[in-house]
Amino acid sequence: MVVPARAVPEPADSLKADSVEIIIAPPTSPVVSDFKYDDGNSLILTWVPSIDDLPVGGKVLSYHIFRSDNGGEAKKIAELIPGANYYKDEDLYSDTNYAYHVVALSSNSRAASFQTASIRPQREWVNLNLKYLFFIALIIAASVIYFIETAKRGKKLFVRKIAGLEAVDEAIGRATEMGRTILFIPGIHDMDDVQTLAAITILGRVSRVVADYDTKIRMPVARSLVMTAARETIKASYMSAGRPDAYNDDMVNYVTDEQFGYVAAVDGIMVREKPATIFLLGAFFAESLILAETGNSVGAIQIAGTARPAQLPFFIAACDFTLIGEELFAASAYLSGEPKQLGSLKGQDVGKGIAMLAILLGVLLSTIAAVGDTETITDILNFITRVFTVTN
Amino acid sequence: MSTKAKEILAITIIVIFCLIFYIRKVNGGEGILFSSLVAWLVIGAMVLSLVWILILTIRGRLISRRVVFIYVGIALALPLFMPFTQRIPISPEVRALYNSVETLKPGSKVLISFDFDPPSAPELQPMAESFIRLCFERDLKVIIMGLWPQGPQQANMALEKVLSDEKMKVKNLQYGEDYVNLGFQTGNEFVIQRMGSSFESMFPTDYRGTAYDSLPLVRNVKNFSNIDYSFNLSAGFPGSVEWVQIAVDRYGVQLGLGNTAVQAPQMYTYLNAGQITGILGGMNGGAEFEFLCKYKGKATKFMLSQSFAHMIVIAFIIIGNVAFFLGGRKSALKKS
Amino acid sequence: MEHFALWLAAFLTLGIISFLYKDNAWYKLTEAIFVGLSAGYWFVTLFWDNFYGKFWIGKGEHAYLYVGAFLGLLMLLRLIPKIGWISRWPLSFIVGATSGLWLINYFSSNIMKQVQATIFPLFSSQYGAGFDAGAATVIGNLVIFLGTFTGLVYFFFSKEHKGAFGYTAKVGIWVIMITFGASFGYTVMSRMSLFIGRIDFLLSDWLGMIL
Amino acid sequence: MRREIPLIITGIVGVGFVIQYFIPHAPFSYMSDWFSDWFSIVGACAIVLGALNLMKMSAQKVIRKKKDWGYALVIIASFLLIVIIGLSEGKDFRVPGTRFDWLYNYMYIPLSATMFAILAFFVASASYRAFRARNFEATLLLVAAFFVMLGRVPVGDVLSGFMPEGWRLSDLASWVMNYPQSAGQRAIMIGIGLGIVSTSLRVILGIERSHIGGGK
Repeated sequence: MVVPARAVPEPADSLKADSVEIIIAPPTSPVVSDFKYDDGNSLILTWVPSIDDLPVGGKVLSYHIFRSDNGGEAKKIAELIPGANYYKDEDLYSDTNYAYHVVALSSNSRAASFQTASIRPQREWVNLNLKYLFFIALIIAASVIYFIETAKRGKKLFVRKIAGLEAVDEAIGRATEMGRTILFIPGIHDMDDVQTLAAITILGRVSRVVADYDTKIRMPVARSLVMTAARETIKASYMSAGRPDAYNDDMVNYVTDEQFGYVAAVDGIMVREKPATIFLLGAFFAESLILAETGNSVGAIQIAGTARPAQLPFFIAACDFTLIGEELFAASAYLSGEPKQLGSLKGQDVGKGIAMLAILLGVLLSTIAAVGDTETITDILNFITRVFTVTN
Repeated sequence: MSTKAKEILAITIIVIFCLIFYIRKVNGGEGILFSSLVAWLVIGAMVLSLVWILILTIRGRLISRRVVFIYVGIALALPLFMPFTQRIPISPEVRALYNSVETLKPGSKVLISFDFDPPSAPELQPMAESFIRLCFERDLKVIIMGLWPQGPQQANMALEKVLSDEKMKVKNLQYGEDYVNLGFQTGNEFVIQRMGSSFESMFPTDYRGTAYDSLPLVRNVKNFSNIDYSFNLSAGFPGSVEWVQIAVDRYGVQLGLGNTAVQAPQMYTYLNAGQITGILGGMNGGAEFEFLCKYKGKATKFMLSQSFAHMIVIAFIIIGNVAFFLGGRKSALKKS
Repeated sequence: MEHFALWLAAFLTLGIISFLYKDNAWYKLTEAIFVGLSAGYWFVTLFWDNFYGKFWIGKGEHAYLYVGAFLGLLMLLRLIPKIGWISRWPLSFIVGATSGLWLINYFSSNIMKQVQATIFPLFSSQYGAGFDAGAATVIGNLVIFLGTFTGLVYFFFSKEHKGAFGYTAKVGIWVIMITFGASFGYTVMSRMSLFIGRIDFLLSDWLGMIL
Repeated sequence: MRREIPLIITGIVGVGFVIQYFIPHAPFSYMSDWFSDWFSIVGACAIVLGALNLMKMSAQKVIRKKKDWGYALVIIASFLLIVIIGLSEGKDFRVPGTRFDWLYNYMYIPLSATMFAILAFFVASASYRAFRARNFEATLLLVAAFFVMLGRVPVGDVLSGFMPEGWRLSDLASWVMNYPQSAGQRAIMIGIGLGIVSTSLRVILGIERSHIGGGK
């Protein structure tokens, strides 16, 4: 909702004592209605502009909106530019009655509309503007669940190879052979980022292999909550590998929340301990290349992945394998090899299919509409556009 | 001589060098500027040594990272001593931003949000300075805020710099009437959202602790509808994306962006969609804007270093590729 | 004090730069100072801004803040090994809330909005000059449409990249590579300017060598 | 029970936060604001765990006189220094002129700005080593980077000055940024969106449970 509300630099409140009064017609038919699908805190006011409000040579300089609360005195609440014909009033209370009138101003006179009926903003329980979004989300979620269920019942699902993930076992094996550590960096964001969550779930798979091979894993982190979650994860992996005694809390340690302080420390660890394998998975920012280059200079195999498009080129340049965007989120499902996890990847493909179909149809139809202008096609096109338009 | 001895020697030389220059500065020594002959000689030497490296590489000797580092250091530092200036072509998105500020009537209220911290200051501070200067020159009122804790501090530094100018002193600009710094508020994008209904609820006082009501400039500013233009200097989250999604999309604010060069590419989508009036991207954008404002600030000064650094990076990419094609693909693929 | 401050800042700046040469005692010292200082900085900031500023000041007015404090308290139970497992509760709360919020927010901003933005006519009637000219715009529009489409094909997991599908996916990865190249090219600039800022500090603020 | 309760919490809370998106009515309309506040408070409590861990690890090094224990001592000292100053200065610890502000300006800023700035060097060395036309994909990456890099600095337009206005390197760079770059970004963004939906769904459904010490 874009409301053309902009302050007029010179409010015409103080009427200038010009010799000739410029008479203008008042705005007409003001109607106030509830603004739909909110928590009862806004109303929308519409009116027909004054007939003297013309794009060229109009006499109306501005509109003032007046509001009366519960029948009290009307107070000015906004000034709008000429041509305005609606106003959204926000921050209202659902237990108060509001009535409005609109005043048009010329350089030295004013003309007021009638007062609207008095109404209360309504509180709605469901935002029907989001119905299409809800349905599409439902289809994708349902297909994810459907494929998970199918997989649970034992149907084989094909998932193509993802190069970076095929290399995980090999990379861990290499560290084991060389007797060096594996460094796992989960990005610098906290647990309120799904990328960190994805990194932790991958850590679950990696640490399981690590526990089996009896390799050393080292995980400096930048957030205390990530430290807690990572410890739980690694501990569980060691338990399920049947070696709880080999687990040690010091595998994960907190360094500092500060982005570059963390980088300084991790760089130090890299050059001093020379890990054989480095995982850089999660939310990365400017530090991505500092870490990846330092890791590269100590000769480690590096597997990186992030959903930050700006950092991906650096990982591609400096790491051996890079998981691009969606692949990062697919990784834990893929590595687990569990059918039900793989099922969720199939669900994602359904989502992609919907997106591709919509794009294909949309572009085709809008091109035809732009060239030929057929009404039916325009109607279908408008429908597709409306389905994918998100209004809050 | 052992490596250790060499290192100690090098450090000693550096310390002595620094001490000499520091004492010189304290005693009022002026800065150094090369004559154009010296500058050209330096450039020539750099080019020659690059050619030599190219020859070495073709012969199969890949240079180490440290050599690359040294070149970058030189390419960034030496141009600051050189007396050259370069012609700056103005990109449309920068001109659009300039025009949108220029068409504002005197007395219009401009909201500037400082959403960055010192590490990004080299890119964004020059933009901040020239933008504030432009506002004051055109008699616009400036309201400053920050979504990053260090933002308002950066704003104060920029204000101090702009106001110390003779031209500005004549205008006798008053805090609270011509400009105001509302300070920082936690809450990221929620701050913008809540500002949509009331500025005062988010900034009950300015950064000095003066109550919102007693600041003449903002006393009548209730929410975004009282703002004529806003400018966002951003280095990440929270920043431009949030301003566009909330202030522009929901409240119809007119917005211009000043971004780090890393962030700028993502903002072009918004520019194409007409959601923002223009972008200053990176130091380059800053220099272009300074040119339009007819003011030679730090962005213009740093641009030469910038261009040199680019050339060095490109030179090394070329050297790397030449080595790759001529020096046998397999050996070049091995990690240097 | 002014002299000391400048020299201290310069000492720390050069200490970090020395890492480019190799790991050394100077860097190790600066690194240790940095780690301790920044961890402390965040400790103080989080205490005053979040705990004091958000909770302590606001708790009278907003009772819901107690939920946060309660979750935080459960988190701290980790310090007592016997009942440390309770800290999984606040953790699962955070993970649940994050998943829920991100699921729906990204669905709307990354999927719906991007699809909607890609629905446009290939031919446009607004022509500019040069690369903005009609042909370039039409080609550009085609590139956006085909690039987005093939890029999505690349991410398909259910099908092996073979045959016609494989070729389409190949075009997809080409577009993605161009994207990375372009962002890289754009980024190089920004990264260079960062160091210019430090040189400006060393040579101008500290040593006064630059005009 | 130790395993089930966290799963139930995750599931219920997750579903709740999905639903709130569709309900404009209070209290659902406040839920995301609330979570942001709760998370800040939990974060403030949790950093105690992190700080204690950092102190413990450093102290162990010092006591056991491990290699480089002197630096561990520096970590402890600098941590305590800034914490004591910061806490004693009260809630206005950041105001200019305080001792905390001094530490921030003359130690914290140089350190973090320089660490950030050495990225310039790594960009160069990565370019030298990694941007080689090994295959067609790598060549595309290289070529796109090359044009945008040149097109974004004045030198680029000097080099292509012989071309008519509108066809110079800077225009080409803008074209690449506006079209192929946007296309790739969009595909990646849609993919990421789907990845997040599916990962979140797995977490909410309790299929993915490693973050709470899951396993089977």
